Amino acid sequence: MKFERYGIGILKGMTVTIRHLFRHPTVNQYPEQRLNVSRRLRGNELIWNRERCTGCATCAKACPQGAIELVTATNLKDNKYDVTTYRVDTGYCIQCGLCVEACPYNALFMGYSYERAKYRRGDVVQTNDELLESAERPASGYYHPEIAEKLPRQTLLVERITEKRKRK
Amino acid sequence: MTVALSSREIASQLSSKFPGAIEAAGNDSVLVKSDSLVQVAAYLKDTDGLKFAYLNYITAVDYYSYFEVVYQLTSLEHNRSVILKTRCYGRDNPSVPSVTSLWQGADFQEREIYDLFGIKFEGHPNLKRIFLWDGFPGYPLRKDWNQ
Amino acid sequence: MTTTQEMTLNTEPFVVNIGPVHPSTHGVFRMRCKLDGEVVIDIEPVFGYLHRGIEKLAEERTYTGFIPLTDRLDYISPMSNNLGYCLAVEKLAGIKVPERAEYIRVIMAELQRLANHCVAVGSMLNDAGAYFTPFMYTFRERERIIDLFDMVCGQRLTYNYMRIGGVSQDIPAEFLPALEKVVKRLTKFLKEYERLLKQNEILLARAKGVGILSKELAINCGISGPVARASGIKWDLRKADPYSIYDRFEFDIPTGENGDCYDRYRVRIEEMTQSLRIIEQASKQIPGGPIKADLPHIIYPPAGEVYAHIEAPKGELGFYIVSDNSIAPYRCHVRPTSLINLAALRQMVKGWKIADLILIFGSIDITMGEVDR
Amino acid sequence: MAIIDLVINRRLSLAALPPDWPGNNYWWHWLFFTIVLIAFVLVMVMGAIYIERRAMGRMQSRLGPNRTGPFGLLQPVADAVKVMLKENIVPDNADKIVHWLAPVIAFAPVLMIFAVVPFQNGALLADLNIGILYIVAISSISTVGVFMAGWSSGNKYSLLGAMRNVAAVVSYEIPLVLSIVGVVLVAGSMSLNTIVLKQDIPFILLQPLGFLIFFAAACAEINRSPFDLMEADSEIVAGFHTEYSGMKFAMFYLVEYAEAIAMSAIITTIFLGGWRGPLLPPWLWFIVKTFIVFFVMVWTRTTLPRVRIDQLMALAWKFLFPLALINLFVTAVQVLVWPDALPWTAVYINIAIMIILIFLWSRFFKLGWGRVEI
Repeated sequence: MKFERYGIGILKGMTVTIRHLFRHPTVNQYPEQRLNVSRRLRGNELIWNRERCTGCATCAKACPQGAIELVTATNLKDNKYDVTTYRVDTGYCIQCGLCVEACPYNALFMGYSYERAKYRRGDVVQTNDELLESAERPASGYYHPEIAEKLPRQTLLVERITEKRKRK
Repeated sequence: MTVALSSREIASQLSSKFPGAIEAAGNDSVLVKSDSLVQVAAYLKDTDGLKFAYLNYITAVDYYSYFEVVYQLTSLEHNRSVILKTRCYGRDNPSVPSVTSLWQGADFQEREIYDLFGIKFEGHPNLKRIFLWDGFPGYPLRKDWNQ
Repeated sequence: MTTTQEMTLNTEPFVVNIGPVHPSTHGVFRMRCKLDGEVVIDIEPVFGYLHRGIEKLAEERTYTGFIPLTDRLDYISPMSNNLGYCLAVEKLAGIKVPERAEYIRVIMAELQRLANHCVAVGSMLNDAGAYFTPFMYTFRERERIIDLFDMVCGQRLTYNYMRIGGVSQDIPAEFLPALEKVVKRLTKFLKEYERLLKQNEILLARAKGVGILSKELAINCGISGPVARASGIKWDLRKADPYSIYDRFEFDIPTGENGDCYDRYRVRIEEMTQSLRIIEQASKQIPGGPIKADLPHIIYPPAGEVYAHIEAPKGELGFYIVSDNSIAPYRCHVRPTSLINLAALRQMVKGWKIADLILIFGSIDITMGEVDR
Repeated sequence: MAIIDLVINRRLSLAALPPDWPGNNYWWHWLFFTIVLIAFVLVMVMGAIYIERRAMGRMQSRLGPNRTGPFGLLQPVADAVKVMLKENIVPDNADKIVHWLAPVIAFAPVLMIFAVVPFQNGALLADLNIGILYIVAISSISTVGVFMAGWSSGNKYSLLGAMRNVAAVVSYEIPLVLSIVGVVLVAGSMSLNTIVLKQDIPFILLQPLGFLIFFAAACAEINRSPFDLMEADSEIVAGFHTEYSGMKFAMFYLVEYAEAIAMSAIITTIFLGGWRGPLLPPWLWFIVKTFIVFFVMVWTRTTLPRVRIDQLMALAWKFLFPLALINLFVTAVQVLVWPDALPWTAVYINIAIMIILIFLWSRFFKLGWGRVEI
């Protein structure tokens, strides 16, 4: 240890820290203060659209984790497949979004919600109607720009700080 | 741009130096007999004009009938690279000479291959399993490994 | 008469396990250290606490399906892993990537380098004992970069953004203005950060001349990235073997002289400046057009083998893929930057104190996800 | 009842004996103020914890604790409750009795320091005429507790931490005492009350070098950053209190902050003029000054990296010790020249000497030797 600069480096560093004392902190108080998340958020749960789904199982093939299970029955009257079971094990899901990208009929969306933790292990396996879109489970704009446009703009940390300064 | 050195050129240079050491020369790789691997590698490493002093990685591939151990060497001076390969046969006790005497960086990677493929590296100073625990059944990266 | 042997106090070295649960082993790294008082006599790294068998998993997934798993290799810089893997598959299948996608990839990879070096520098200084301040500052800046990643791909840690033949989605309209702000902000931040610690006497005393890695040893151990460059090896794959479109940008390769901890810290800071330069150039030149080559979701690359490497933030990250013309790789080997960078740790720490051991280890900047895979 | 009567009677009979022996009321006075003092120290510690966490948070561009109570003021209380409710874990290999005793031994001396610190003129528990000697003697007893903790835990990290602490305290005691001696020479008394009364010019100006040495040595003694090697969390996890939990950990936590407050109080008393100051009441001046000194400690902790153990030793022996000796010599000469009171001229001279000395020592002495060949 040699004080080649007689402690000037230490003093310089101390001015930086003391300056931060008078700056606004960058953190925000989460449950009360919420920032807008990304429009393309790959949130907790998949959203499934029953009307558009044809039961082609492209999503199940694309899933690297094998979290999607699909059972179809032939509907000879309408000449199509009926999806009898659409089951997603969200415990296995890694939110990669490959299923959404793979779906040729835009029947699958990533979830836009992020506070969907479950208390029981059984609850993480979701079947059929549990996967439909609802008010608490909105669809995210991931791979679907038309949805993304309608969602609120993401709060960016860079802009947030500069805005705050301007107001003052 | 790192130029992959024409392997045929190198192979001919090597086979004149070490007759019988080179099994074959593919498009981008030189297949070396495992007995003479260390000599060939040392030659590539130290000879002026070649100076393949940098060992990028070592890995192994299981082709059922044999294991192929792949060494990629780079010459930082001349910005060229070459791939050395060697094969070992038999699934019970395959072995390849270790290059740790030439490259210290080979240490962990050879241990990894030993751990996951079961290929023994003769002359390795500390050949123990690296990721899995001792007594783990089988070698997971082999194609016939079954949980 | 007593001999000197009897006169001196008989001491014997003792063994301390540092890790796998320890505040500064960057995950679950474990060192079995032999200590003589405070002096490290010998260490033996022990790995495997985070081994998930990613190479085996790759053999059971489609080529595209492996991309999300590459995020989990070096989880500090997933974009670079994505890029490395995609480049390897593209090289294997001979796919041409559209121009716009190349630019987006470069911007992402450089932002990732900034984010990674933020973590590396911050946690190294934290290991040096600066009580979380440099760490907090760099993580604050990393947050701004992660905001951008969040904007384009919807995740903050496991991005899964690159695809074989391009990127998954086009960047949104608000991305480039935000990028400009982030670049401006980071330039300012780097200046402030230099003021905080560049000339700090205690940091100089702790890091200068400590943990010297000689050039010869670095080459012999296959060490790459900022650690190698700090030892004076002017070797950067972006210049030496330009992948993607790195040959179009102007930037320098910062190198150190002594190869000590301080040089590694400096090289990282300099690299951040260079990354900002690249981003500025790329964001100006970025053209329009498609962002992904026209490919089916499941591809069948021709049989063969390929090795593609990139200059990831931690060093040379390579993917060695053997294909047998099926939907999944026959063998996918990851060249683990972090594991190979640890090869010289033993020589570097011998004879130093425990405090130095922690600092030297921190200055190598490893991620356990990549070491154990 | 009989026992109480007996005690009181004994007291009365004792009081009759020597003429300078404390009188009957003395014991009640003593007990009352001891309790007041302990309460005061605990409240000060709470304030210190709050200040440290908030100020450090803001310096690191965070908020710090702000949930419990208004502005998070009740955070120390919440911490205390949490830590008391925690399970008390004693390791299997621990030396149980020593392990149990260590926090107590570490805690008691810190409270005892406050007995001689004057809060305003004459307001101190015991106006010892050897006050400073008492402080020096008492403050290093904590080390015994720390070493007991480190040894008895049966943990190598703890042992390393304890060894570091002993080494640091033994080394830093010397510059610490030498820098105090300079003050004592100037003040001409060892009683802290008298020292404060003599500070018409605060001793920080008369003894600038002494102040710097004392501050550095005090930081090292109470293991505040950058000298917090004993509990270096990035190296040896938590040093000597790695194996402590629950109330026993709380004791060590308390010791850490109580020591910091005690050292701040001592620095306030002997360098910053103690309770003296305009406008505000004396005790408030004292508290304000103490917290200012404490804030500087927090500030350095936020900014600086930790030094290494050999550098710590070298700093004590090669840097602070010779400077403290020179400082003592210079002060002695000055006291000889100006026997009554040091004038303002001495302030300029001393500051000049300080700058020259620091310049010279920075030039010529290299601290720390680094690597050991194996």
